[in-house]
Amino acid sequence: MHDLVALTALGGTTPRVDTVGPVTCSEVPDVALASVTARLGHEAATQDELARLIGTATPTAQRFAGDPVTAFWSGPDQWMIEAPIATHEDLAAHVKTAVGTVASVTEQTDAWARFDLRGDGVNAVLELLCQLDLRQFQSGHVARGAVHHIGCFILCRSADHVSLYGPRSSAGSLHHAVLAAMRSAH
Amino acid sequence: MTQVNRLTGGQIDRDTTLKFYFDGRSFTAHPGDTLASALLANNVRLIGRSFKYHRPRGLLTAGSEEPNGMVELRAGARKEPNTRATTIEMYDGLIANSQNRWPSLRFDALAVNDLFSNFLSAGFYYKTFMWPAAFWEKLYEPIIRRAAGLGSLSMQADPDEYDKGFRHCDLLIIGAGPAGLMAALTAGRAGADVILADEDFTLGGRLNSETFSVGDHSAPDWTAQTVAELLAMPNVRLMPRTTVIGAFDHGIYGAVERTGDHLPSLPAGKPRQILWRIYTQKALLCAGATERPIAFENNDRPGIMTASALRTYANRFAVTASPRVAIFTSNDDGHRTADDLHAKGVKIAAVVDVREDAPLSYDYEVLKGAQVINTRGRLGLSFVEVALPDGSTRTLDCGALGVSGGWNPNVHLTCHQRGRPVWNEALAAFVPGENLPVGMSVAGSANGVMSTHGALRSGAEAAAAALDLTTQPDLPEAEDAPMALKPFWYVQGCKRAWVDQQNDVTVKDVKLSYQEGFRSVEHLKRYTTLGMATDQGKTSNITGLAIMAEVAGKSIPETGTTIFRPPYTPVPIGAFAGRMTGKDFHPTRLTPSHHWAKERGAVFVEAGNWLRAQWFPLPGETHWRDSVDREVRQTRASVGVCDCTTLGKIDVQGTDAAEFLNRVYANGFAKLAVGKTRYGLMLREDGMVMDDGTAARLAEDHFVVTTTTANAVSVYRHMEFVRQCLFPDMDVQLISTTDGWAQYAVAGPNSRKLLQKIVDPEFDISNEAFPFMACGKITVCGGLRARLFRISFSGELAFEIAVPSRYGDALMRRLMTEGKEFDVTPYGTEALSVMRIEKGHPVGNELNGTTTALNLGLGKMVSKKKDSVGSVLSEREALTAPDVLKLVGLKPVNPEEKITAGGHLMNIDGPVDATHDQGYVTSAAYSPNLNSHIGLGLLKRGDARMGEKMRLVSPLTELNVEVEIVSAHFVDPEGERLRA
Amino acid sequence: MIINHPLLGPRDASEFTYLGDASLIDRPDGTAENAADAFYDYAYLRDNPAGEHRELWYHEAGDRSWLVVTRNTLTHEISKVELARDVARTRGRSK
Amino acid sequence: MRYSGFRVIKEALTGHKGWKPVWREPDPKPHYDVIIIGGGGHGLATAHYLSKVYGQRNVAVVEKGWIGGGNVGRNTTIVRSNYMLDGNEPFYEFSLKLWEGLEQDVNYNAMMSQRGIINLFHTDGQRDAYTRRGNAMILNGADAELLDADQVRAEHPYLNFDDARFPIKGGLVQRRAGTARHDAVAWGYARSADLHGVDIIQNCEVTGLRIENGTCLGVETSKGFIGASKVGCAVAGNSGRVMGMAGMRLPIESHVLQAFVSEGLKPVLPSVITFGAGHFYVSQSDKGGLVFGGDIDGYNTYAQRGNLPVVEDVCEGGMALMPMIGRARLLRMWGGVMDMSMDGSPIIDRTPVQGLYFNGGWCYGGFKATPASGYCFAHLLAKDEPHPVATAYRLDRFRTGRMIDEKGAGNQPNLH
Repeated sequence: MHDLVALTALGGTTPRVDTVGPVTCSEVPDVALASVTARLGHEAATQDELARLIGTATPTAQRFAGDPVTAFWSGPDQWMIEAPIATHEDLAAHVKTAVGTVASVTEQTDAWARFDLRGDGVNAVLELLCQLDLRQFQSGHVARGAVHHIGCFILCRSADHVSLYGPRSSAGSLHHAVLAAMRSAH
Repeated sequence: MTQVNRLTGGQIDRDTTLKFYFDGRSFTAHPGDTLASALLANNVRLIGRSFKYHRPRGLLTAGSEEPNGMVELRAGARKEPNTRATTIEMYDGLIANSQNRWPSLRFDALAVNDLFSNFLSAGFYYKTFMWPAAFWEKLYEPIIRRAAGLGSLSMQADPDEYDKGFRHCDLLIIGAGPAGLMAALTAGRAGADVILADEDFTLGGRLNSETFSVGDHSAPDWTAQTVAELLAMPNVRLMPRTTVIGAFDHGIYGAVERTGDHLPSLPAGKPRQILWRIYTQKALLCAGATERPIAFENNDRPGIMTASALRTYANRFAVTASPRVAIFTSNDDGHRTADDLHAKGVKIAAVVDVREDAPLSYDYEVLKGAQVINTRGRLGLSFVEVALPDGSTRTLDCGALGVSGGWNPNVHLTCHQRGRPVWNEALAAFVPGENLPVGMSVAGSANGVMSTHGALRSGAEAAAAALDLTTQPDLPEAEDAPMALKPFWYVQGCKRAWVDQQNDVTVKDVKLSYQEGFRSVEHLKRYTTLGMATDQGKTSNITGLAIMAEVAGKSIPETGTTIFRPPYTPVPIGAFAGRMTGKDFHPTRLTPSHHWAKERGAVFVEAGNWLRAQWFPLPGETHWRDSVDREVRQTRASVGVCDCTTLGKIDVQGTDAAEFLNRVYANGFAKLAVGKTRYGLMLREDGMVMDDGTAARLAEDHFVVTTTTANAVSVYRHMEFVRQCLFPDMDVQLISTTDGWAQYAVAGPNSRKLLQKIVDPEFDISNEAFPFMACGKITVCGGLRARLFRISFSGELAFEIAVPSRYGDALMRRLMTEGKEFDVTPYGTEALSVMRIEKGHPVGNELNGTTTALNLGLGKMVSKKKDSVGSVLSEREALTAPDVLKLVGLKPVNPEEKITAGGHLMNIDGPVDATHDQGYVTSAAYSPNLNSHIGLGLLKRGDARMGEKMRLVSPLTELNVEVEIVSAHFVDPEGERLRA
Repeated sequence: MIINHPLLGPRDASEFTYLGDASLIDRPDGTAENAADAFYDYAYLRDNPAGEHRELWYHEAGDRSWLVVTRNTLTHEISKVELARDVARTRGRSK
Repeated sequence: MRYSGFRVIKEALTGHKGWKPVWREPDPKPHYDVIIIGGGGHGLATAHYLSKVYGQRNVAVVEKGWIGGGNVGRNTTIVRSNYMLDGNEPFYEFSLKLWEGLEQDVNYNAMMSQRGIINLFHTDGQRDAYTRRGNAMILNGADAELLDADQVRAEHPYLNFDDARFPIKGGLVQRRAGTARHDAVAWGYARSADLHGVDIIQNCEVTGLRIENGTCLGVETSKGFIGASKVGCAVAGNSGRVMGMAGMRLPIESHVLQAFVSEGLKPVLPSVITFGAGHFYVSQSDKGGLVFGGDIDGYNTYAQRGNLPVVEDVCEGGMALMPMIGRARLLRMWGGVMDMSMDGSPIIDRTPVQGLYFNGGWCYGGFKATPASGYCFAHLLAKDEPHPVATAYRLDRFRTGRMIDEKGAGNQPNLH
């Protein structure tokens, strides 16, 4: 086992947690990510393999499914696989074995920084951050859009819990924007 | 003596008294007041000065259409010029000052302009100030500029925060008067998602200003009850203090919510205002109507206002502008004002009605068929002169005059997408026309339905229609009087009668505009400035138009209408910017080694949104050159490390990946072996170089492509275009992995030795096993997955090593500790740049979008054997002519002399001017290895001019240097070092 | 503006990047006889209609799809939105 | 009638009864030597120079609406000649010189105000590019200065120097640049052309071009056919439509550029300022309004209106550069339709159709070019050869590869 110390996206050794009123924003570093894109002509096969991998039907556009290994839709015939890093440090290799030659797999673990927003009034924060129609944005939905000019994935895990994935290099700016919105809304 | 003009009743909280200051004097007011109502309560009529003639001005209205009553609100960095007193919600400690006057409001020096008004007629400045020519700049314009403008900025940064937000609804209702409230009830009870927005801090619109009853309640009570019901509906969102400023494409509306303007100070973290982008299925405009004045001699004195404003002040704010009031009207509504004021104990001097058949009153005198022909009073109204039908005149003693020329529906938002309103003869006003913005309908007086009952009905019906509802609530009984008016715009024979009060546009100016041929409405507006003041002509456009129509002998609709533009009322620029200000203007991207570099005291530089280490100063290094020269020397002598994570990384996979790269790159990729990397040149379709980078083949069907930092996004977009739009059946998948990997260049003769200390032993990176341009997956530091590329930007033996970003910081620290024995140095973008110039590698300065491969000396890379993007158009005659620019190296004949990027190259003895320009310098640096300044340049026939002496001139920086044209490869031209 | 994405439904146009006339899909054959003329026409000449316009938008902040949007340049009304990849295929492009 | 201070005083004392219409309202004649399509700045300027400099009196300007209603009446009034490339700089410097004598030439005060322009830079790369540009300006006989950050701060202390995301490193200044009263430019040229016998025909929309065996014989209009020996098209954003009537496709797309004005404020900005790290440029009008703008909306359109995202983008740039304007209010926003060319530079040239001439592709830079554009187009119409400073503005330059691409953005009009 190597002896290098990992830093969180915000540059700490422990995840950052902030609470404003009813809403808590926590940095979530312990996820592994890998993107999967179907090879031309193998779209159906890819969905079958993914279904087996996440133990449920492969999510359609704007949806996610599976636990503890989750797949969320990220583009036409493309999904992001999410799993606990403790058990899936090398997720990409694991997924590649699963899908074999029907799909292309790319490690994305450190391409993204994840922040989870929890509590009542999460929507009051989100409406200051993104253009989503929150009336339609239900548990199990995922959307990709801009948050203060930063391209993000937003997952609605439940009415009072959303995950925000932003590019790791912009984690500081994204976190700053989220906190400002929390202070403004609550 | 405070609040002498207070009346009984009204919607103010008399239990609480607030203190405020106007021009340094302190006054009292109550919650529920506006600054305007509070000033009137305290008998302050003079509030400002007009723009051109500096005439004394008071309030004309009680709403956001106010052209006159403007102040500088608050103080210090929060000073807000041109703020309408009629929309300022009173708070304790409010500070306001009058503007556009000197030395004081009562004694304003520039009021002298008024004496010369005859010389300052419309457009006079276009006809003079031309002689002598130089005097415009030196004399005339400075004077004009000094007089320009109304309020002044603080010149300090706005200390407040603004937010932006996004909301979605089935129905957006704009305006919460009778129509809007009834529409909200209808839609809300039906379960629709409704947003009800109103610019006022109290919902209800005109209902707050009227005394009649709605159903069994007084108008304000019915309003309160209705608002309470709406508040209880989870599907209805009420947004008071929110102005819908514009109707944009596809049902998107802009709205500004003033969340903090009514507070003495903002709580921490709270925004002053929020700009909402509201996405609607349907929108219902219930913006009401605006009463228009009548133009007559000296109709601009403080105390002269619209009759409905007097009524609003009396009924809602319990204030009268004066104990003695007269009314000048062309319609029944003026009489309603007289009735309400009389009921509140205000003495009505008389009602002057232009109609012969005007209704009479038991309570006050009505002068039928009469007109106001002049007014008197120095800084405020004291007398009104009336001409009676029999030709006699009469003087009325009064401190306020209410004027009613009828009502103009507020059609503004219906015009934001170029919709044209249509003329309604009965109302003598424009009402919404056919082509409204998609999804918009209009109800209430905004649609020309002028009675309260009509407004309630049309609101309910319009909401039902918009949402296809079958049921509507029962309508309460309410006033349903027809609009009885005689179109009357201005009093004949007057000399100076104001149409646009803020910009001092008079009836005479409108006529002069016609006389000089400025007859289209837009010409009228632009020539006289009618309607271009801060109120955008809400109380003046139609009157001006009517006068123009009369002199032209045309009907008003024939004459036209000005088109209304967003915003409905002016919006602080800060609100449009939201939080994208200061350091938050753009997101900041940090590299994995950023925190470490900061500890090292690195100096950072912006590279797009990235922050990169520019150099790493050591103790004792006083000038940046000390650090940069050292970093270069140390790297070339031993080993240096540079964070190059910012380079774009694109994962390209699929069975057609190689062929795909063959199409997007000008040079060939089909035959690149697995485990090898190749430099790639990407062209735009027009043949210019778009970007360069490397592609490493990790497997038959897997490449990792790098792009320049600047072009990472556009190159990815371009590759997706080629994949999806040009070759849709290629089996290739693209995904960006830029942020996923911390990538460091390890360069210098000892780079291999350093890496061998951290690369796990099972991986042989010797020159034989891992030669120049090799690449592969490895592990480091005992099993961490990594990627190694043997590529070199510095021209030294060099590698780029990549590990997952979270370990980037640790890897950099490890390289530094393990590198101590080799005297390793981190180097920044400056040293990187010096070394690449020493090697003649083109970057952004050379890839400036106008250079071809041929210009850069890379012509041979453009394969003729295949059809790749840009290959055809790169062959055009002018791009391949013999004298095209070629990339060359430049050395000053005297090494002490500096070379300036941006300098131009001239023949050594030739003339120095544009027509003899031979080329220009793209990049320059000091080379510590050559102990000389060096540069790269693009020179006509450059490749054929090696050794030629030329003159480098930069008159801009006063530089004129003799330079020698040399190869761009200053260091190790044979490339032996990088293969070592 | 709002673009009704075939896969994602209505999305604000600010999430997209605009390229231009959808005829940019019809890239000529670079190896053909008249390639020079064909590419000049392809790269530089535009119908630029006042009315219905088929144009390319890229969902930069979204799913990275290229779309062909049929939009009226006088009213901005959008009458049709298709995946550019499908359009390209129907126009005979392959690999 | 000659305009002067004395005249203003005289009229003031006699009730302004003597002022005559600034231009006649003639009915079209059956035939003109030259018809100019488009009563905007460029069309009216062309008419002025054609009649006054090139002595052509049998000239008509046909305008579908009211003159000056196009981009000359909806731009941000900036006048400058700070260009880099050989094909451009001599032309724009010629234009600036014409601006400097405009009022006396047309006897109408267009309030040309040489308050200067500063283009700020924020990176070394931008500095190098501006250095190259400034040198090109000087080598072409124009004026240019390079300021460092301290010098910029001394002249513009209210800019954001302490909290900037992209710090100001300096600026390229042209002192002779400035602003002019845009409407007055159209009216001044119209008045002068009218006085020299040009017929200005408003509310006369061109519905077709009568072309017989390759020769243009005149224009079909809403007021009937009008014959002409030569027809010049100067219709900016509508170039595609009008030239389409001749069956031509152009290297041009029509895009909307929004512009904005604030409420009137006491003077705060001494010169024109452009932000180098965002889409924002601003000046202050003599009336006190901050006149500002940024980037085009970016999509093809003929609608003279834009959308919110660009409004916000522009104001973000403004706040990032000069946070003191946060409490100044945006009063009015509008749009103009720009004829965006494939290299960001204009076209003044003959066309394949005999007797049909084209002037367009001005992108959002047409206002400053108005005098030279009119002069050079008049020269081309009168002499059938390009004016020496406009020789590079050929229609066929994209075929031959002689693009004039200041930005290096290539064949994508919305990037210029």
